[in-house]
Amino acid sequence: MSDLNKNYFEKITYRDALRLAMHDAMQEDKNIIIMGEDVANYGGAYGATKDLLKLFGKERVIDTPISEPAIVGAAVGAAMSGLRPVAELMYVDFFGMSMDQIANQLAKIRYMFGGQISAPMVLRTQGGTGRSGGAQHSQSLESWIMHTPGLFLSMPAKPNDAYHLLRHALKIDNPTIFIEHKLLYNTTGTLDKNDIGAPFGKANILRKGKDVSIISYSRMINYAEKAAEILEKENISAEVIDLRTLYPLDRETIITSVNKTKRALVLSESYYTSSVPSEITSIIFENCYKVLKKPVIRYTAEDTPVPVAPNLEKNYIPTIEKIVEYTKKVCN
Amino acid sequence: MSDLNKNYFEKITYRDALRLAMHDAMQEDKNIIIMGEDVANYGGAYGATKDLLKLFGKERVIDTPISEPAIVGAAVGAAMSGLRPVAELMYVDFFGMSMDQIANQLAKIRYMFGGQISAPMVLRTQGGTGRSGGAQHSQSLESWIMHTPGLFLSMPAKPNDAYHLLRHALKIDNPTIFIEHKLLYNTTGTLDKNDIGAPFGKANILRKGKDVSIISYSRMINYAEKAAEILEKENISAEVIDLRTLYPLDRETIITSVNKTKRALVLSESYYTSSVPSEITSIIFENCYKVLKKPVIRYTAEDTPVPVAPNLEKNYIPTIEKIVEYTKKVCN
Amino acid sequence: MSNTLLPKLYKTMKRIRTFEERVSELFIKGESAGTMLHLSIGEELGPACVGTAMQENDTFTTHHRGHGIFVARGGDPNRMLAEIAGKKDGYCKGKGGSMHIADMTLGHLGANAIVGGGIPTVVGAAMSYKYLKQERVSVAFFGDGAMQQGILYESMNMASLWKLPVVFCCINNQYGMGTKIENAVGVKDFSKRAESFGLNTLHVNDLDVESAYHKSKEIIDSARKFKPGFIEIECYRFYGHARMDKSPYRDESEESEKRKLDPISFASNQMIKNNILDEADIKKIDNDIMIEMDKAMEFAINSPINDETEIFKDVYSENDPLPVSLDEKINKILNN
Amino acid sequence: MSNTLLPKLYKTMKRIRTFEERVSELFIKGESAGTMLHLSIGEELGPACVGTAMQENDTFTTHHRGHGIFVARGGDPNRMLAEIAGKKDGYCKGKGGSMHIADMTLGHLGANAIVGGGIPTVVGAAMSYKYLKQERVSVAFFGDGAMQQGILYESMNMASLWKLPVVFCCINNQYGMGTKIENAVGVKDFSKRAESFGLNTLHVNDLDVESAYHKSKEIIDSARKFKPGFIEIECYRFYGHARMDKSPYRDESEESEKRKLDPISFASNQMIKNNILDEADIKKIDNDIMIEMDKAMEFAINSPINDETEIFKDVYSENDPLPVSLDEKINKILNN
Ligand SMILES: Cc1ncc(C[n+]2csc(CCOP(=O)(O)OP(=O)(O)O)c2C)c(N)n1
Ligand SMILES: Cc1ncc(C[n+]2csc(CCOP(=O)(O)OP(=O)(O)O)c2C)c(N)n1
Ligand SMILES: [Mg+2]
Ligand SMILES: [Mg+2]
Repeated sequence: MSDLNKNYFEKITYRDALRLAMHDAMQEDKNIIIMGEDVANYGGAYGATKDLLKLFGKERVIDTPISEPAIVGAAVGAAMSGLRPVAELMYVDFFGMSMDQIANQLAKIRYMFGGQISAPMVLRTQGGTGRSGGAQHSQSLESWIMHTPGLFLSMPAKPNDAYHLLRHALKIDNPTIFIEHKLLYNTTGTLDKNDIGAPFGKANILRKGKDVSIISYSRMINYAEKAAEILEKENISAEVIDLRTLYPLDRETIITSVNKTKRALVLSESYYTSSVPSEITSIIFENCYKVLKKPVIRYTAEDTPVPVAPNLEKNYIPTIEKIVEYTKKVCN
Repeated sequence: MSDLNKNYFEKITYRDALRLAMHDAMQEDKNIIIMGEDVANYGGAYGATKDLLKLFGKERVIDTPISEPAIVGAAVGAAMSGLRPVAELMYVDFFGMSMDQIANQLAKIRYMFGGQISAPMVLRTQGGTGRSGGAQHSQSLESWIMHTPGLFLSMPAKPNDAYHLLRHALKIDNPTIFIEHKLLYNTTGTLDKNDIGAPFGKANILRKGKDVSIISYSRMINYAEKAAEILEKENISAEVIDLRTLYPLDRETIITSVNKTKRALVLSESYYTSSVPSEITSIIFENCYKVLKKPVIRYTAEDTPVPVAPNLEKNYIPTIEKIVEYTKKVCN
Repeated sequence: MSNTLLPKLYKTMKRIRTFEERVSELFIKGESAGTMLHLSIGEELGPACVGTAMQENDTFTTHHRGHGIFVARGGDPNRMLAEIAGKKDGYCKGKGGSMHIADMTLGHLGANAIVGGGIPTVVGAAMSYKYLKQERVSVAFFGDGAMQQGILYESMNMASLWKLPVVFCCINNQYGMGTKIENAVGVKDFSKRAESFGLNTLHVNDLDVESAYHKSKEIIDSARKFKPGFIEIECYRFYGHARMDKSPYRDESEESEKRKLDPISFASNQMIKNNILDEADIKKIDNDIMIEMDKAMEFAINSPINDETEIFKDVYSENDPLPVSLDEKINKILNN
Repeated sequence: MSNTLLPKLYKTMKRIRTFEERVSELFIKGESAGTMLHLSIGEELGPACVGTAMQENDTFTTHHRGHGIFVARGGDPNRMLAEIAGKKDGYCKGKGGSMHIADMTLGHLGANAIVGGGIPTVVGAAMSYKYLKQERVSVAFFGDGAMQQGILYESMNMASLWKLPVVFCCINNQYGMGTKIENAVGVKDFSKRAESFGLNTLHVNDLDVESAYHKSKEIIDSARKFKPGFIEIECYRFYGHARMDKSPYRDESEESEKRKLDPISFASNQMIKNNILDEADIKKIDNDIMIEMDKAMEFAINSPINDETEIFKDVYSENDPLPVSLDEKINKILNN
């Protein structure tokens, strides 16, 4: 990684921003360890922990067996005992086998034990389509987590947010689920370490607009921005809101924006039904129904498993063209 | 169980309706087997499989080790190979450890293999509060399932529906998740085997009304009915809709009702955020926003883990008094 | 025989049993929070020998049948019973109840209602101790049923691979709810499983608590030197699975036969036979324990219930706002 | 030597390797669906010996590195490559791809992208066969990495407890992605684990495919008589984990040393040495295979892509309506 000690990067990848965040946090706090499948030698399936083994040694960067339930469970135990683990699940799809440790243990420890203890750890993972990974390697399962009280949930789209939110997650006293996207790692942006940074629970208005609010998170934010550019040429001014964290959720920014624009689209790459967009759509209706000019549109992936064939996979999730099309209709 | 051969029961428990459904189905189809922890000798933790061992023998009613992931996984394999298993998870909370087999295997088998095969099985379990079971034995996790394409999802509240939906689930070619409620087993109702029965995807209007629609499922249906009685005395006519199945979901009945009443409450015992009520609330707003007189109210359990202390647990979920109170405000 | 630990071990076992009897009474009096109360009557030997062999800073997790282990590790009966009653003075403010009872200051990393759920916790705790260079061992207690939870083998492998100060302790009471062990496992020799993962093993299948203590201590001491271990204590669950269960699935003759294998009367006979204590001494001990537990009972019953705002506490850290109640949420929408 | 199976086994191994080389080419040509392609080059012995020892009606599941097993069990290279290309003529209409390739009519109960995910499937399949009195064995193939997935032990216990016609077959290629087996397990002797659950075991650690075939057959035949088994085949993953991985985490010297342990050249040398086939015979076989696989390649490349409506098919049964597309959902709301 170029220049570990720089404070400002004009152009850094999302991957490197995450690496840098772990690096800086580990230098500050020697109780931070990293554990997961292939995080050490291999540097992480998507390279987010590359070189950290060399820098921090195998006591702190630990390759684990392929035992997802026990990886999360051991991280929980370590978090209860003085360490601050960053555990990595290679694919978000592996929530399936580890939801007991995530939802029944990690999320509930503080509560069940009446506030005696917490498990301050970060569970990093990545999801989403784009690599023909198929039904078991391409999901977006944030809704399961958002439906689990006790967890913080972060899904940054931009390198600067990735850096600061991960840094922040490694300081707070709440267990945090940190979901990246496999197609974001190579995307680039600026990073300013001296920025105030993205706090949890504060959405980012990436683009001011007056005609419609496009609300999203993770990779779909980049689609939203591209759509907004196209829409601008057609004289539609879209406000693009990057939620960045889903718990805490910045309801205020959403509501304020929609009260202004009176129209909204909610974008996500997850399944449609009982999803994060269902929640956000409800919130908007509940709070803005008096001013809304059109129904809120939630545009997600199809309600089917993820197909492998590239032509199917591409059209399985929202496309920029369709975002533009629906937004225009909403603004009609 | 009294009189296995009767076709009409004036008063039967929810538990016995389920037992009878399994009994009748097993008599009709010798490829149906039951498997799960303590389903045979013990008759099921909540008694739903009592005596079936005696009637059908240990080849068909199988006690399993305490291995939830493999219980679901083995049932999936059996379902792909000629049997039609009814697998039982003792508590819905154990979805945590078995979501991989449920969501990544069972739900996706037909799709991943391009329609070559299906896994026609029923996964029975029970959830909900009311027994001071605490944070890990009292949840309502239907949202995780509803957010998983490929699964049918049934949550009947009444003995007649429990019977017919289970019978139906044991005939269709889709994997079905069947979630009961621990406090429903002792409740009673009629059972008419010659009834057309509840088909999947058809809600039941338990009570016609014109002022407000109360939409719910599982145990909260009984709360809704009691609230409706009280409201009637105060001249508010509530329509009570029992969804019975969450997939397929009877959107038509919901929409038609709310278009008529122009007011709606959605009740559930699950967490609030990113929940089944979030979905239903969105659907109502999307389809009825032009006629709605008040925002749709979703009334669920609190967004916290479930506490053990009985006084806390009781107020953690919706109460009849509050349902009445909120409905009155909605009708104001 | 002069420096025998038998009186101490006896006392621990007796305190466990007397405590559990009070739990049972609490239920009968209608003062318990629910009926999911899993008593360790008949199973006191394991908690006593392993609990005593652990050192002060050692830690542990327990399964749903964990009162006994907690008592053996110093749990305060007052706050324990108050927790089981769902009261404010309980260890977890009544929010965890019997199945989540714990005192972190005593190294109790939590009772767990998920069979096997607390097992990987000790792996992580041991990772901490090793990394932080603390000489501590972490012990996972669980039932024979948990031997069929995959997470146990994932945890054993990690402990073995990373040479962690961990002991896995199986309290094998022959049943998982109504299922006899023969109907749950293909092979009953659990030590062989643990050995195949590279653990030191100990199988206790008699009533001699002092000998079991010494053997357990060896396993724990080895674990402290980074050779993880496995202990299986065979015993018999004298009563039902939970407070309501009358065990209709097993023979009364089996029960009465097996209840004769009582580690407490065995220890008391041993003490008398070997002139360690006489009957009067023992009666005195028993009596003191009875008084202690009666007081705990009174404490629990008199403890106040929680204010409803307690529902919203302890979900997130103290620095975070409490989750908004449904009432507030709904009224806000309605008043919009 | 007259009724040796070596030519047959050789041919199977060679077909696997040649197939995998075509998968690799498919990728290079930009015709594969993605890059998550896990080749079994170097690992052909296991699929060949176990696949051949299975009977016609036997069934199996595979892991993500399952092309070889599928070829050994009769998979049609045309439809396999088309699937890997994500095309309409693929076994799963291109919706499953390399990691979910399967042909149910050949008893392939599915390749799985979840490490360990397909293991309990064979337990359930075997429950069916036993109940339905069909003389069939179901075999789960998986990697050494899956030996650390708890569900394997849950499955082994069930197979042992219920005496099921099941074989667990571990293709131990020494690596789980970039992690060497020494860094993943405390004890490398996997047979001991399986034995402790009551399974018959076989550990193959040489290149003699015919001898491995005979030993595997014994395990499978025992399983058919309700004594479940475990087979471990040690081998070496000649190339990267998936198509993009150049294995920077391991020494080139290790690789070149280990690639000498090639079951295919070993078998070809055996045949020549023992006068079973001469070089010309073998060349003929190889050539036929090349032609077969070239045709498969052509078939895959020429196979059409799917219509987009395919996204919505196969989610629920044919009797159910297709899921409504987002486009229809959204337009309906907008046109309301
Ligand atoms: C994962 C999980 N599965 C099932 C249960 C329900 N259950 C509670 S205790 C129990 C029996 C456990 O047996 P064992 O582990 O031997 O402990 P014991 O009760 O005999 O002390 C079962 C099945 C549970 N709590 N968690
Ligand atoms: C449950 C799960 N964890 C992790 C992965 C990511 N992954 C895919 S293959 C693999 C290595 C598997 O190693 P092994 O089982 O030995 O099979 P091999 O690739 O060596 O054939 C990993 C970690 C996965 N697909 N599923
Ligand atoms: Mg037991
Ligand atoms: Mg491997």
